[in-house]
Amino acid sequence: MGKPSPDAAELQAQGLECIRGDRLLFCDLSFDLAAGELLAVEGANGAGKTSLLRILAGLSLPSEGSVVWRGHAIARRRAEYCAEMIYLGHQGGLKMDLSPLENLRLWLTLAGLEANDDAITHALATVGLDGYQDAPTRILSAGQRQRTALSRLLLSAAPLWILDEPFTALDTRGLTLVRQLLDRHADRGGLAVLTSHQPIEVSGPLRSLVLA
Amino acid sequence: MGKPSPDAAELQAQGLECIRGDRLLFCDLSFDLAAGELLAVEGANGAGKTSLLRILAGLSLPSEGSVVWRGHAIARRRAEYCAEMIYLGHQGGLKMDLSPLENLRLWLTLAGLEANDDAITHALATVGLDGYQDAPTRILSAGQRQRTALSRLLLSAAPLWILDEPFTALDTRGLTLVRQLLDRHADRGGLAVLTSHQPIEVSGPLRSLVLA
Amino acid sequence: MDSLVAAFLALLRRDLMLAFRHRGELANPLIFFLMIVTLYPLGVSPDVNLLRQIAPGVIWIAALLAALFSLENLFRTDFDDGSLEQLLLSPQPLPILVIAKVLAHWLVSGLPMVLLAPLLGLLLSMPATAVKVLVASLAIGTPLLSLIGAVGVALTVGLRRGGLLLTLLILPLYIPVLIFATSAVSAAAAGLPVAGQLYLLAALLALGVTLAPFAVAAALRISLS
Amino acid sequence: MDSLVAAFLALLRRDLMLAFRHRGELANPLIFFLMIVTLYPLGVSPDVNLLRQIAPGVIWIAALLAALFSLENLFRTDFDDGSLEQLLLSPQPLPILVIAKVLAHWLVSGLPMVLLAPLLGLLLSMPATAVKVLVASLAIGTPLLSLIGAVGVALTVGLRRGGLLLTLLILPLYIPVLIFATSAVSAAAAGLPVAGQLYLLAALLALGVTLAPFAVAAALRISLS
Amino acid sequence: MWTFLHKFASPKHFYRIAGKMIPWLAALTVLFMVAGLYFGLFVAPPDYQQGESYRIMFIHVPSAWMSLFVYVFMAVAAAIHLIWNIKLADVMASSSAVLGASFTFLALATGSLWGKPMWGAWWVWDARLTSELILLFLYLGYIALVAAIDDKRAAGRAGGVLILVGVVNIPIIHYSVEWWNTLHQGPTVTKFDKPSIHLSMLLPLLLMAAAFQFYFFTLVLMRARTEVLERERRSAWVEELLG
Ligand code: HEM
Ligand SMILES: Nc1ncnc2c1ncn2[C@@H]1O[C@H](COP(=O)(O)OP(=O)(O)OP(=O)(O)O)[C@@H](O)[C@H]1O
Ligand SMILES: Nc1ncnc2c1ncn2[C@@H]1O[C@H](COP(=O)(O)OP(=O)(O)OP(=O)(O)O)[C@@H](O)[C@H]1O
Ligand SMILES: [Mg+2]
Ligand SMILES: [Mg+2]
Repeated sequence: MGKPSPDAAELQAQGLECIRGDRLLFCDLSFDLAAGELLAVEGANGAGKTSLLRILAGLSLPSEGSVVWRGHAIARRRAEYCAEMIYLGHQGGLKMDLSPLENLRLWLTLAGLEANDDAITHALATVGLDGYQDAPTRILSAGQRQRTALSRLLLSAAPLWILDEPFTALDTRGLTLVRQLLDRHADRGGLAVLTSHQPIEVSGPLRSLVLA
Repeated sequence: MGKPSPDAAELQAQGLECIRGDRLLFCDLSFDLAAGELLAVEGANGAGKTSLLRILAGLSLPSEGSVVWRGHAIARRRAEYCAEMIYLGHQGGLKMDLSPLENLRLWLTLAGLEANDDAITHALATVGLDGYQDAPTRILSAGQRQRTALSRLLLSAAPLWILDEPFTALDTRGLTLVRQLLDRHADRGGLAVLTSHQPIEVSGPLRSLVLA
Repeated sequence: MDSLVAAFLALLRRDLMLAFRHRGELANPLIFFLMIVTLYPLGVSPDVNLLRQIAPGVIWIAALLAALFSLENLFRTDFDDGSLEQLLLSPQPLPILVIAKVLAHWLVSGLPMVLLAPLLGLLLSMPATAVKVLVASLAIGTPLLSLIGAVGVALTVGLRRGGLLLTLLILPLYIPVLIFATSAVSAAAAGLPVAGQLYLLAALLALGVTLAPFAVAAALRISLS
Repeated sequence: MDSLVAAFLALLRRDLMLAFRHRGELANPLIFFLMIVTLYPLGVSPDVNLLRQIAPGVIWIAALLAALFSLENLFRTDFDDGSLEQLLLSPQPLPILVIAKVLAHWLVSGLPMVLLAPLLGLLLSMPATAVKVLVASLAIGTPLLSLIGAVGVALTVGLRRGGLLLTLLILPLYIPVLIFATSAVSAAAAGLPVAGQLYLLAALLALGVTLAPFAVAAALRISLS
Repeated sequence: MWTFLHKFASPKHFYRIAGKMIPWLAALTVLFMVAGLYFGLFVAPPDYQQGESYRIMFIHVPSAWMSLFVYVFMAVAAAIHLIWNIKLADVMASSSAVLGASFTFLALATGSLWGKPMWGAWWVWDARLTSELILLFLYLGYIALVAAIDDKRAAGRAGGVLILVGVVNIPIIHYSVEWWNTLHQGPTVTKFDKPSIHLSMLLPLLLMAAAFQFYFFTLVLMRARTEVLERERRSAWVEELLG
């Protein structure tokens, strides 16, 4: 892990500890992430990657330590943090009975952004869902659902992305697309924390954190 | 696709057609698979791989054509076919409130096999779930659940495997494990139809079927 | 044959185990009935005579609702986690497996009601003869509720938010059971013979046990395709 | 502020849309309610005097059970597909979003009952003055049922098979509502003043609207952690 | 005072201090119980209406009071836990639940024993009786919820929310007798301005009430101590303690 450089660091993990049941998954885990940096969380199945990402997103509480965003503990400034962060978990958070368009419209409004149908349709086309924007999500294939969830990344300007296995179920063109998205995000000074069991080939530097 | 060789072919798809909603996913799809052959079904997201596999497993009906196993249409001899086939879908079919051991025990009994606790524990250890056999499946990570589902392959002698994205959520050691399983299965004269967006590296020959 | 028996028992055992895994769950049906019955003195009137009069109907309606409430668990959870798929892929005859699941459902939701009925009858001050008939009618009627319910659930399991649709399908089928059963109990309270109604219920049950499993199996295959 | 209003409306709209997407769903709570009420003449007794006497209680208990039945949909589906997670990650204040969801639930499950009550009162031969009070009590009481129910669902949403547990948690909290409401209706039928009970209900509603959303928000965060 | 509280709230000190308090509390329980029983059974005169059967009051009333008190105690503890995130408060709340449920059950059982000679029935659907039954359900709901959640921390907080929401029922139970004219006794003791009960009956009643209080605190501390050990089993001091 890189040295702490508190001035530049936007996202800081400070002494995180996570206990699930009787098992200590990790303890005293600290890192800093500055603008433009991507962090790959690695580890075998069951190492605690998902648990860490949920803590970073503020969904669960660490048993010790805290997550700091731009100098403030996220528990204190939840609203501001949520406005600047996108979390994509194992589940897409899509309503099966609504169309991708309707799903994204709601998500944008909840995120405090303006829901512009043209922009959404465009984003869906970019991820390869041309013609599916009005179909119920239920009929989409596994990969198509994942693409719908990923199209959020195109629609928001949030500087922090937290992505749990974003490559699941994607075909090769889907993989390339997400890699490009990550590259562009880093170029613009965005931050990302992600996990993946497939190699993450991005053009910029990729830091990695290994959970044992 | 290989030439039809009806004598040796154990599994035959005869003029399958699948229509979902308004879309024709594939039509007039035929292939034969002989003992010891592995078939990779390829295609972009939404091409119809899952739909095909569910038809092969007898879970849904094709709009045209039929699936033939050892000379008999599977719809006619469901029980015999089910006894010789394992299907692993996107969902593992695991009860979250039961332990892996209990889950597998039930599955074996339902499959008409003898449920031997030692054998199950051994299989679970082989897929890397040592020590988890009595924990509720709910607490397992995504990869650990997938491993539990895959351990069925070790416990049954069914000659036909139908696997929908068996590599999902697995780490590199998990991948290797499944590849070895596939190799051994082919060596013993088993058949497998599988999908995957990751390269399937097996030592024997791998036929492939591309859905457009 | 042996392996069929083994599969039947294993499935039954699993469903019971799932129901009782959480330590508290075992007591829940008991408390559920007690609570529903408690609503009446509170909402309607604590008057003993009135309570005695409405008691059979109230207890039977509670049994009906309890069955309805717990039906969702019969196949819905299995559907969601894909284990229903695996059940359909078992080489064993599906109707038999269905019977195992329905039996488990009845043991968890119906049987406690049968066992608890005397206590509830007492709380609502029913006469002793009527209580006996009440227990008999519940013993014959509640398995029927589970069987009919299973058909409904099997038909709606593939649909999201099938809860209310399910009610719509099932309640009309429950009503004959309710009518025969409560009329038997009222007849007993009035000192009239009750064998007729109970035989009818038993005939319905025989019909249900033989036909419902096939209907459920067919409905499941359709729902999953 | 504007974006909060937009989020509130969007969430409300989505939940209503989901409820009405399946064409049949709109009519369902209504039919459920009607059916439960028809069970009584069948299961209890068709005697008009008796029915009139038990009518307020029966209608209210039906309202209560209908609320209980439909509650599962309030957060459970959102939990299963991960959209609850996304709701919690919205920068908007969670209690406000919770109000939108509860409002949608009430519009689908509670409001139809309020509108239907006069008809049911008629069916069970209630006097006209009592019907008016019944409607008023339902109008004040059913939102309360949705609010209280939301707390229970939020607490149990992370647990598999929460159905019976949910009942155990919620029914005790529903009982005060039931008591005040039915005593108001009975008082009206007896020609007594009812303002007291209705004010009390209204006070409970005010309390519920201000406090429950916070409790729900807290419970959701706990359930998902 | 504040520092003392903070010190007390740390599991380690709680374990030690509670260990010292328990024998004293147990002794007080026995003392008050013996005195209460003596005055109640031998000194207090028979009632001019009810004869001897009224003596069940010395169990019934204190346990009924305790059933309410324990709930309020749990609610306060839950509030402290949720607001200041003091874990010990949660330990207190969850250790009290079973005791509260037992007191409620005891009040119900003794009440219906008393009801048989008084009203001629074990059970009537009267407002106070019913609301006491509801209180039992509230306790059971809390216990079931906490048992159903695997993660102890989440279970404690979820239970806390439930307890706080349920507090609304407490005044309803207490005032139910005044709101509805029912069979059950109106407030006799708690009307302080003009107690409508004779001193010779009041004294044993108060003694028994005190005994029940001490009994509750003794048990709660004992349960809390085991609970603390269980929760802190990974910490250094527990490992040291258990060798
Ligand atoms: C199952 C039956 C009964 C239950 C559940 C029950 C419940 C209660 C409760 C909850 C209280 C505490 C009220 C408060 O402090 O707010 C109480 C107090 C009391 N009960 Fe009962 N009771 C029952 C039967 C009886 C009977 C049969 C009698 C005798 C006629 C009786 C006499 C009293 C008295 C004298 C008090 C003290 C009232 C006061 O000063 O606050 N109870 N009971
Ligand atoms: N309640 C619990 N009790 C005990 N262990 C638990 C509990 N919950 C989770 N775990 C364990 O915590 C570990 C971490 O799970 P997590 O989902 O974070 O892993 P992961 O790194 O994301 O794995 P994967 O690559 O498979 O997705 C797993 O080994 C799991 O078994
Ligand atoms: N009811 C329906 N109406 C219209 N189209 C449907 C319906 N059901 C499925 N489809 C479409 O059928 C296609 C095939 O889906 P399937 O799940 O078989 O794809 P897949 O090849 O497994 O994709 P993936 O790689 O993403 O898993 C998808 O494009 C989906 O949108
Ligand atoms: Mg994971
Ligand atoms: Mg697929």
